[in-house]
Amino acid sequence: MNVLFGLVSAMVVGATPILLAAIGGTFTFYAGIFNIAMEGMMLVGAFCAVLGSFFLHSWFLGVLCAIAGALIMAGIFILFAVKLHTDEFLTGIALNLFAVGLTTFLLRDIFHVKGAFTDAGIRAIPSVKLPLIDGIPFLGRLLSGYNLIVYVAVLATVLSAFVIFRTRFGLRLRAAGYNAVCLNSSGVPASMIRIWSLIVCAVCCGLAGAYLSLGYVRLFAENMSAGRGWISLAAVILVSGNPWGIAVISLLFGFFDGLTVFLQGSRIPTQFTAMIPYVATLGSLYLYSVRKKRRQA
Amino acid sequence: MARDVLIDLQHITKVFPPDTVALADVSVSFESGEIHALVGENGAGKSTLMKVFYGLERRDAGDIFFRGAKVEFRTPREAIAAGIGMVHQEILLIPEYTVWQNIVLGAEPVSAFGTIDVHRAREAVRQKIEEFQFNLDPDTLVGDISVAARQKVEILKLLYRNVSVLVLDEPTAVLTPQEIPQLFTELARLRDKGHTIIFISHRLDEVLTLSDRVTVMRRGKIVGTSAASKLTKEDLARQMVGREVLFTSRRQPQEPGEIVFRAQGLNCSDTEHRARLHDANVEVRAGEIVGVAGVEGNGQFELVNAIMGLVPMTSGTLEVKGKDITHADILTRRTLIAFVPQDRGKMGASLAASILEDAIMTHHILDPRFRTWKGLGLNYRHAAEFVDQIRDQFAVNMGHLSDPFHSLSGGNQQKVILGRELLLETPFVLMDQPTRGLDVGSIEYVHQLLLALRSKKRAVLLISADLDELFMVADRIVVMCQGDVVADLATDATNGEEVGYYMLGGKKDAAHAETDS
Amino acid sequence: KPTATGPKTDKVVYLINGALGDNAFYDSGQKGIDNIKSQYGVETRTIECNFDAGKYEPGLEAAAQYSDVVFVISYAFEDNLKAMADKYPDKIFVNIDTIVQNSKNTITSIKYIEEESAFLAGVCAGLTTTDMSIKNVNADKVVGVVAAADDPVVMAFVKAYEDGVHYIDKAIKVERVVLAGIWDDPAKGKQAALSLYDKKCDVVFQVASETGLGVLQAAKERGLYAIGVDTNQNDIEPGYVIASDIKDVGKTIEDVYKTIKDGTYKPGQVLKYGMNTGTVDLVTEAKVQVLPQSILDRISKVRQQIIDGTLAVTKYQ
Amino acid sequence: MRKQTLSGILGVLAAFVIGALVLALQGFNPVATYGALLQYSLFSASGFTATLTRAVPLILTGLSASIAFASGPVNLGQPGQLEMGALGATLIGLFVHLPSAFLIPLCILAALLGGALWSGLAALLKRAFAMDEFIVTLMLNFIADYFALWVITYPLFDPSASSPMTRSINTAAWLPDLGGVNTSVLFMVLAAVICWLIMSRGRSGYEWRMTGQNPLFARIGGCKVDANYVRVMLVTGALAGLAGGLMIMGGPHRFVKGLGANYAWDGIMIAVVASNGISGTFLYGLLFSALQQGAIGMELVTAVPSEFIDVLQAVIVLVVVAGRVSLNMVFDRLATRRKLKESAR
Ligand SMILES: Nc1ncnc2c1ncn2[C@@H]1O[C@H](COP(=O)(O)OP(=O)(O)OP(=O)(O)O)[C@@H](O)[C@H]1O
Ligand SMILES: Nc1ncnc2c1ncn2[C@@H]1O[C@H](COP(=O)(O)OP(=O)(O)OP(=O)(O)O)[C@@H](O)[C@H]1O
Ligand SMILES: [Mg+2]
Ligand SMILES: [Mg+2]
Repeated sequence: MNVLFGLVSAMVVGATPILLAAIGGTFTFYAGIFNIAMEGMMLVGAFCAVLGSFFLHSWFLGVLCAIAGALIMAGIFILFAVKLHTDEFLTGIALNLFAVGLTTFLLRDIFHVKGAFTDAGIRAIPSVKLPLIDGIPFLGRLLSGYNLIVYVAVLATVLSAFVIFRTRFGLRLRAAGYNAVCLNSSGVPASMIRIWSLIVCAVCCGLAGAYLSLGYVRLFAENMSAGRGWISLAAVILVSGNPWGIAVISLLFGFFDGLTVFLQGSRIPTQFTAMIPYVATLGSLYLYSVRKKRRQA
Repeated sequence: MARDVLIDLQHITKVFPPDTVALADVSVSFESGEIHALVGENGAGKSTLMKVFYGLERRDAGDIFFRGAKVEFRTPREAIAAGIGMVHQEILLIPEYTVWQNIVLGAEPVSAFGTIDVHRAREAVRQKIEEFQFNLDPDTLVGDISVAARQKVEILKLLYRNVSVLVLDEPTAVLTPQEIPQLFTELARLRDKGHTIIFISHRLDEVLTLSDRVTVMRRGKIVGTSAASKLTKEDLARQMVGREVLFTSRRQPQEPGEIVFRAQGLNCSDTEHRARLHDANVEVRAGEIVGVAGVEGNGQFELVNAIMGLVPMTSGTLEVKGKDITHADILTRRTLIAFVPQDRGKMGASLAASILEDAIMTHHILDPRFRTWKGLGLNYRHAAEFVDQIRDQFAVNMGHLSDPFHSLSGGNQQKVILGRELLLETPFVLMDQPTRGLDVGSIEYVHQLLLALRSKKRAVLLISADLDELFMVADRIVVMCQGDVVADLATDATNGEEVGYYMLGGKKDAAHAETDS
Repeated sequence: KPTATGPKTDKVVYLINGALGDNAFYDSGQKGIDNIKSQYGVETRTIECNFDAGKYEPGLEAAAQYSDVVFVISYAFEDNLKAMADKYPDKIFVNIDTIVQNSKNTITSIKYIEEESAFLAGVCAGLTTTDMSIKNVNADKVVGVVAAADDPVVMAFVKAYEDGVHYIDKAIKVERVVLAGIWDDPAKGKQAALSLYDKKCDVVFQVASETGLGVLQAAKERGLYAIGVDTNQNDIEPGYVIASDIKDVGKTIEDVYKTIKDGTYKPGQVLKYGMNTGTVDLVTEAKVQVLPQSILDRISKVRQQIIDGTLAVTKYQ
Repeated sequence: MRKQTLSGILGVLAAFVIGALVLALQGFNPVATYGALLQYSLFSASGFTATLTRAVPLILTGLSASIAFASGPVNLGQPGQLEMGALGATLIGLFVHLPSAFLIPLCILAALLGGALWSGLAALLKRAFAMDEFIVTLMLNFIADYFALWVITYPLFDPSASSPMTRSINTAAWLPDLGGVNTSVLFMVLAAVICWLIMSRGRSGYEWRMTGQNPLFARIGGCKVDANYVRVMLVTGALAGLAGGLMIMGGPHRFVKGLGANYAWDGIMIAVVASNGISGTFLYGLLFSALQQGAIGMELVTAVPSEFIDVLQAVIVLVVVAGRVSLNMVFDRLATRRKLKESAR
C-alpha cells in the first residue's frame, strides 16, 4: 500500500513541473509561437524563487520572484522574436543557454557557491491538506497533502482550458496561431496576443520553477530544470496543445518517471529503467499518431 | 452628383525595399455613398494603396484625410473604429472557426470573466444575416463552406462592425458567374443604405455595371478617375495597359488531330469517403482546347488532382498519347503533362525560393542539360540560361535570378510558371484557372499562349470559372456538376445560357443523351 | 631571486573532470587548494571540464603549460594524463582518487580507502535501524542507499556500506536505488529516497553529490534519517542527517603540497589514505545529535578496530 | 550573402563589446581576458590545434542540423546520433584487427552507419506511423544516451577503469596527427566540402531545399518527396554519427562517459545562427569552438569563471541574429530613402 501511494505521489511530483510548463507552452503553441524557451524560463524561475525566498524570508515572495524572473526571460523573447522578428527557435536556444549561464553565474556571484545552494533560510512552499477530502480514508491520502503548487497546476489546467476555449482572449489566441494576418485585419494586433501568450507562459514556467526549487525540494541546483522544458514542449506538440491531453501526458510521464525509481529491485539495469519515460513518450506518440491517421483515413 | 469627399489620399508613396516603388505620389479621393472601382494591371499598386489606407502597411510619404480631418490609422483596429472595413484579396478567415466566430473575432460580445457571450454573438450574427439576406448558417465551420459563402462571411464581418466604408479587394475573383450578380445587388443595396464602397477588380464588365466612378492605376501611379457611365470597356483596358486590348476570340478554325488525352470512368472520393468524381470521361485531341466549366467545388479540383496523381482514384483509367498512366508516378506523368495549377503559392511555386529555383523545377530531372558530374550535379549555368529564355520568351518583368519568387507580381509569377511548364514540350497541357487574379493585359497574353499551343497541335485541358474565357479559346466545353461530367458541347454550337443551365444541374439525363448522339 | 634548485612550485592548477559545486568531492579538493593559496601565497587556478571529454586533453595541456603543479582528478582521461605527464616530465602531476602510472613514472597518485568509511556508515545505519528508541525508527530492519551512478567507485561505497550494515546484523535488508549517472538532479534524489522510506527504510545513505541533497531533504520530510557523503553534511538538515562519510580531499592536497614545498615530495608514488590518516572517516558531530551515546560509542569502537587493523574491510577496487 | 557576412561580423563584435562591459563590471580586465581567450584558442600551437579538434564535432553536427532544417525534417537527434556513431566506430575499433588503411575507413563507415541507423529509426517511425520526427528524435537522444552508458558500463566495460569506459580501440584505428593537427579535422573539412557541393551544386541539394520550402510543389514538380525525406534523415544522421566516430578515433580512442557532452546541441545552435547555410555553419562552428577552447585560457590567466563563456555565447547568438534583422531594417530604410529621392526627382 505504501509503495502504491509512493508511486502515486512520485507520479504527481514528476508530472507537476511538466504540466505547469506545458500549460504555459500551450498558450504560446496556440498563438503560433515555436517556443522552446520553457526550459530556460523554468530554470530562471527556480533560481529567482530561491533568491526571493531566502532574502525576503517568505515563500510567497519567492514565488513572485520566480514569476518575475521568468517574465524577464519572456521579455527578452518578446523583444527578439516578436518585436525584432528573429527566429523563434534560435531565440529559444539562446535563451536556454543564457539561463544556464546566468543562473550559474549569479549563484556564484550572490551565494558564493557553485553547483547547489541549500540553506535553512530558504522558506519552502507549504503542502496543503484539502479541507473535506483529507478526512476520507483512502481518497484523502491519494488526493490531499500535496504541495500547494500541485493544486495550482490542477487549477491552471482547468483555467487554461476555460480561457482557451471559452473566452474572448482564447478565441483571439487561437486565431493568432491559425492566421495572424486575419487577426490583424480583424482589428486585434496578433503581436499583442503573442506577447500576452508569452507572459502567461512565463507565469506558468515561473511557477513550475518555483515548484522545483521551493516545492518539492528546497534548494537551487545548477541546471535543475534538467530537460523538463523539452518534455513539456514534446507534450504540447504531441497533443496539439489540448490542456486535457497535456494533463494526461504529464501524468503518464510522471508515472513512468516515478517507475524508474521503483523498478530498482528488478534485474533490469538502471540504464534501461531510466529510458522508460522516454520510451513511454514514444509509445503515446505512436498511439496518438495511429489514431489520428485512422481518423483521417 | 453632389456628394462630399469622404476619403482623400494625398501624395501617398510606398516603397518596398530594396527597389519596388509600389505607390509613387498617388492622390485620389473617394466620395461618400459611392461605389468606386479601382482598376489596374497586376502590381499596379491597388492592394497596397488600400492597405496603406487601412493601416496594414506603413506609407513612406503622403497624407490621409477622412471626413475632412487628417487621420493616421496605424493599425486596422483604428481604421475599424473609424468605420472602415476591408476585405482582402486573399480570403482571410479561419477555417477552423465557425461562421459566427469568424464574424465576431476582434469584436466579441463578452459576459463575466471575459467569456464570450455565445448566445448574444450568434444572435447578432443571425440578425445581420437576415438584415442583409445572406444565406448563411452561423454555426457551420468556415472550412466547410464554399468560397462564395466565405466571401459573404468576410463582408458580414465588416457589416457586423457597422462600418460605413467597405474596401473590397477583388471580391469577385473567386466567385462563380451566378454568384457575381448576387453580390452586386447586395453591394448596390449597401450603397443605397449610405455605405461607401471601394472595390478592386480586374473584370471590366463588372466594374462598369456596378460602380459610379472608376480610378485607373498603372505602375504605382494614378492614370485618372472618371464616371463609369462615360467609359467603355475598351477605354478602361487602354488606360490600364497603355495600348489596345482585344476582347474577341482569335481562335482560327482548325481540325483536331488524334486523341492525346483520355480519361475514362474516373472515380474519386475525398477524405470523408464522399464521392467527388463519378465515372468522369474526358478526351482531348491534338490541337484542341477543351474547357471545363462548372461551379467551383463540383469535381474540377479532384479531376485535376486525379490526372496529376495527387489523390488516389478508386477506379478509372488515364491515358496520354496512348500510354496508360493510371498507376504511373508523378514524374512519369510530368514527362507527358504540363501543369499550371490554380494556386501559385501552394502548388505552382515556392514563394520563398529564388526565381531560378522555381523556374527550373521538373526540368532539372527531365532535361539532361541540367545535369553535370554524371547526374549528381545541377548545371547552374544552364539553369541561368534557361531562366533567361523564359524571361525573353514570356516577357517576364523580373529582377535578378536569385531574387525571391515572391518579389514578382502575380502576373509575372504566373508567366514564370507558364514558361516553365510550356517549355516542358509535353503533348498534353493541363491548366487550372491560369488567368485567375490576372489583369487584362496578362489574360490576353495567356489566351494568346493557349491559342499558340493549339496551333502547335498540343492538347489543352483548361479549367476555368470564367465562361467568357472558355468561349473565347475553347473548342469544346465539358460541364461538370456534382462530380459528373453532365455535358460535352462544341463551343460554336452552344451559348452561355446553355452552359450555365448545365452547370446548375439542369437536364442531366438529356445532356447524356445529347452527347451520345 | 630564485635560489631553489628544485622544480618551481608557485603556480598550482586544480583540474577536475567534473564541476565544482557538488558540496562534496570536488569542493573538498577546492578547499585544500584555497588553503594552499592563503598559506603559501601561491597562485592557484581551477579548471572545470564539466564532464566534457573534449575538454580533458586541451585542459591538461593548458594546465601543464601554465602551471608548475597540477592536482588532477582524472576520471575518464587517465590516458591523456599519462601522455601529458610524459610530455612534461618536469611538471608535478598529482592524481587524485585513482592510480595512474605513466611510463616515466612521474605521476604521484592519491588513493583513498573509501571502503573503510563507507563500512562505518553501514555500521551506523545498521545500529540505527535496530534501535527503536530513536524517534520514528520502525520495527522493520531495513536501510537504504541512493547511488547516483552505476560505476566502480560508487559501487565500492555501496558494497562497503552493505558490509558494514551486515556486520551489525545479517538480517538487516539493504534497499538500493542506483540511478543512471544522474548527479545533479536533487528532485530525482528525493524521489529515490522517498521510495526507500516507503519500503520501510529508517536510514538512507546517499552517494550522489547534488542529487543527494534531495535525499537529505526527503529525510527531513519523513522525519527519518540520512547519511551524507564526502563533506560534513550533518548540519544541512539538522536532526535528520545522522552522520557523514567524509573524504577529505582538501587535506590530502595540502599534505602533498607541503611535501612539495619542503622537498620531501617524490614523483611516481602511490599514497594511500585510509581511516588511519583521518582523511576518510565517518563524522557524527552535529548541531542536533540524534544518535544515542551507545551507538556513538559502538561506532568509535569499530573505527578503532579498522584503524588498528583488527577489522579488515573488504576492498573492491 | 555579403549582407549576412557583414551583420555576422558586426554582431560578433557587438557581443564582445557587451561581454567586455560585463567583465569590467565584474572587476575583470577585459583586455587581458580577451587576450587570454585569443591566446589559448588561436595564437598558440596547442590552443589552435585544440580549437580545430573541438570544431570537428561542432561543425559536423551543425552541418547535420543545417541540412536537415533546410530540407524540411526537424531532426533534433544529433546528440543521440553522435553517440550511436561513436559506438559504431568503437565496436569496429575494438573487435576488428586490420591494418590502418582498412580499419580507419571501416571505423568511419561504422560511425556513419551508427548515426544513420538512429536517424533512420526516426525516419521509419515517421513514414510508417506518421510520428513527428521532432519528438521522436528528441526522445531517441535520451534513449541513446542511456543505451551508450549501459554499453560502456557493462558489455564493453574496461575492467581496469574506475569509471564507465570501454577499452582503448586498436591503435590501427587511431587517426594520426599531421603536423600536430589531428587528421579528424581533415575528414571534417572533407565532409563540409561534400555537404557544400551537395547543397549548392548538387541536384539532390536542390531537391531537398525545394522540398523543405514547399513539399507539395516539389512533389508536383516530380521530386520524390518521401524518398528525399528518408535520404535527408539518413545523411544528417550519418553526419552526426561521423562526428562521434571522429571523436573516438582522434581523441580519447575509447568511448568514455561524457563523450557527447553538449557538442550536438551547440551544433544545432550553430546551424540556426548560420540560417542553415553550409559555409556559415562552418565559420560559426570555428568561432564557437575558439570561444569554448579559449575559455580555458580565461579561467587560467584571469580566473574568469567558465560560466561567463556560456553567457557570452548566448549574447553572441542573440546579438548576431538581432543584428542581422536590424541591419536588414537599416538597409531597407536606406533603400527606401534612396527610392523616395529618386521618385521625387
Ligand atoms: N510589404 C512588406 N515588405 C516586406 N516585409 C514586410 C512587408 N510587410 C510586412 N513585412 C515584414 O513581415 C513581418 C511581419 O509583419 P507584421 O505587419 O505582422 O508586423 P508588424 O505589425 O509591423 O510588427 P509590430 O507588431 O512589431 O509592429 C515583419 O518582419 C515585417 O517587417
Ligand atoms: N509585401 C511585399 N513585399 C514586397 N513587394 C511587395 C509586397 N506587396 C506588394 N509588393 C509589390 O508592390 C507592387 C504593388 O503590389 P500590389 O499588391 O499593390 O498590386 P495590385 O495592384 O494589388 O496587383 P494585383 O492585381 O496583382 O493584386 C508590386 O510590384 C508588388 O510586387
Ligand atoms: Mg492586389
Ligand atoms: Mg527499522
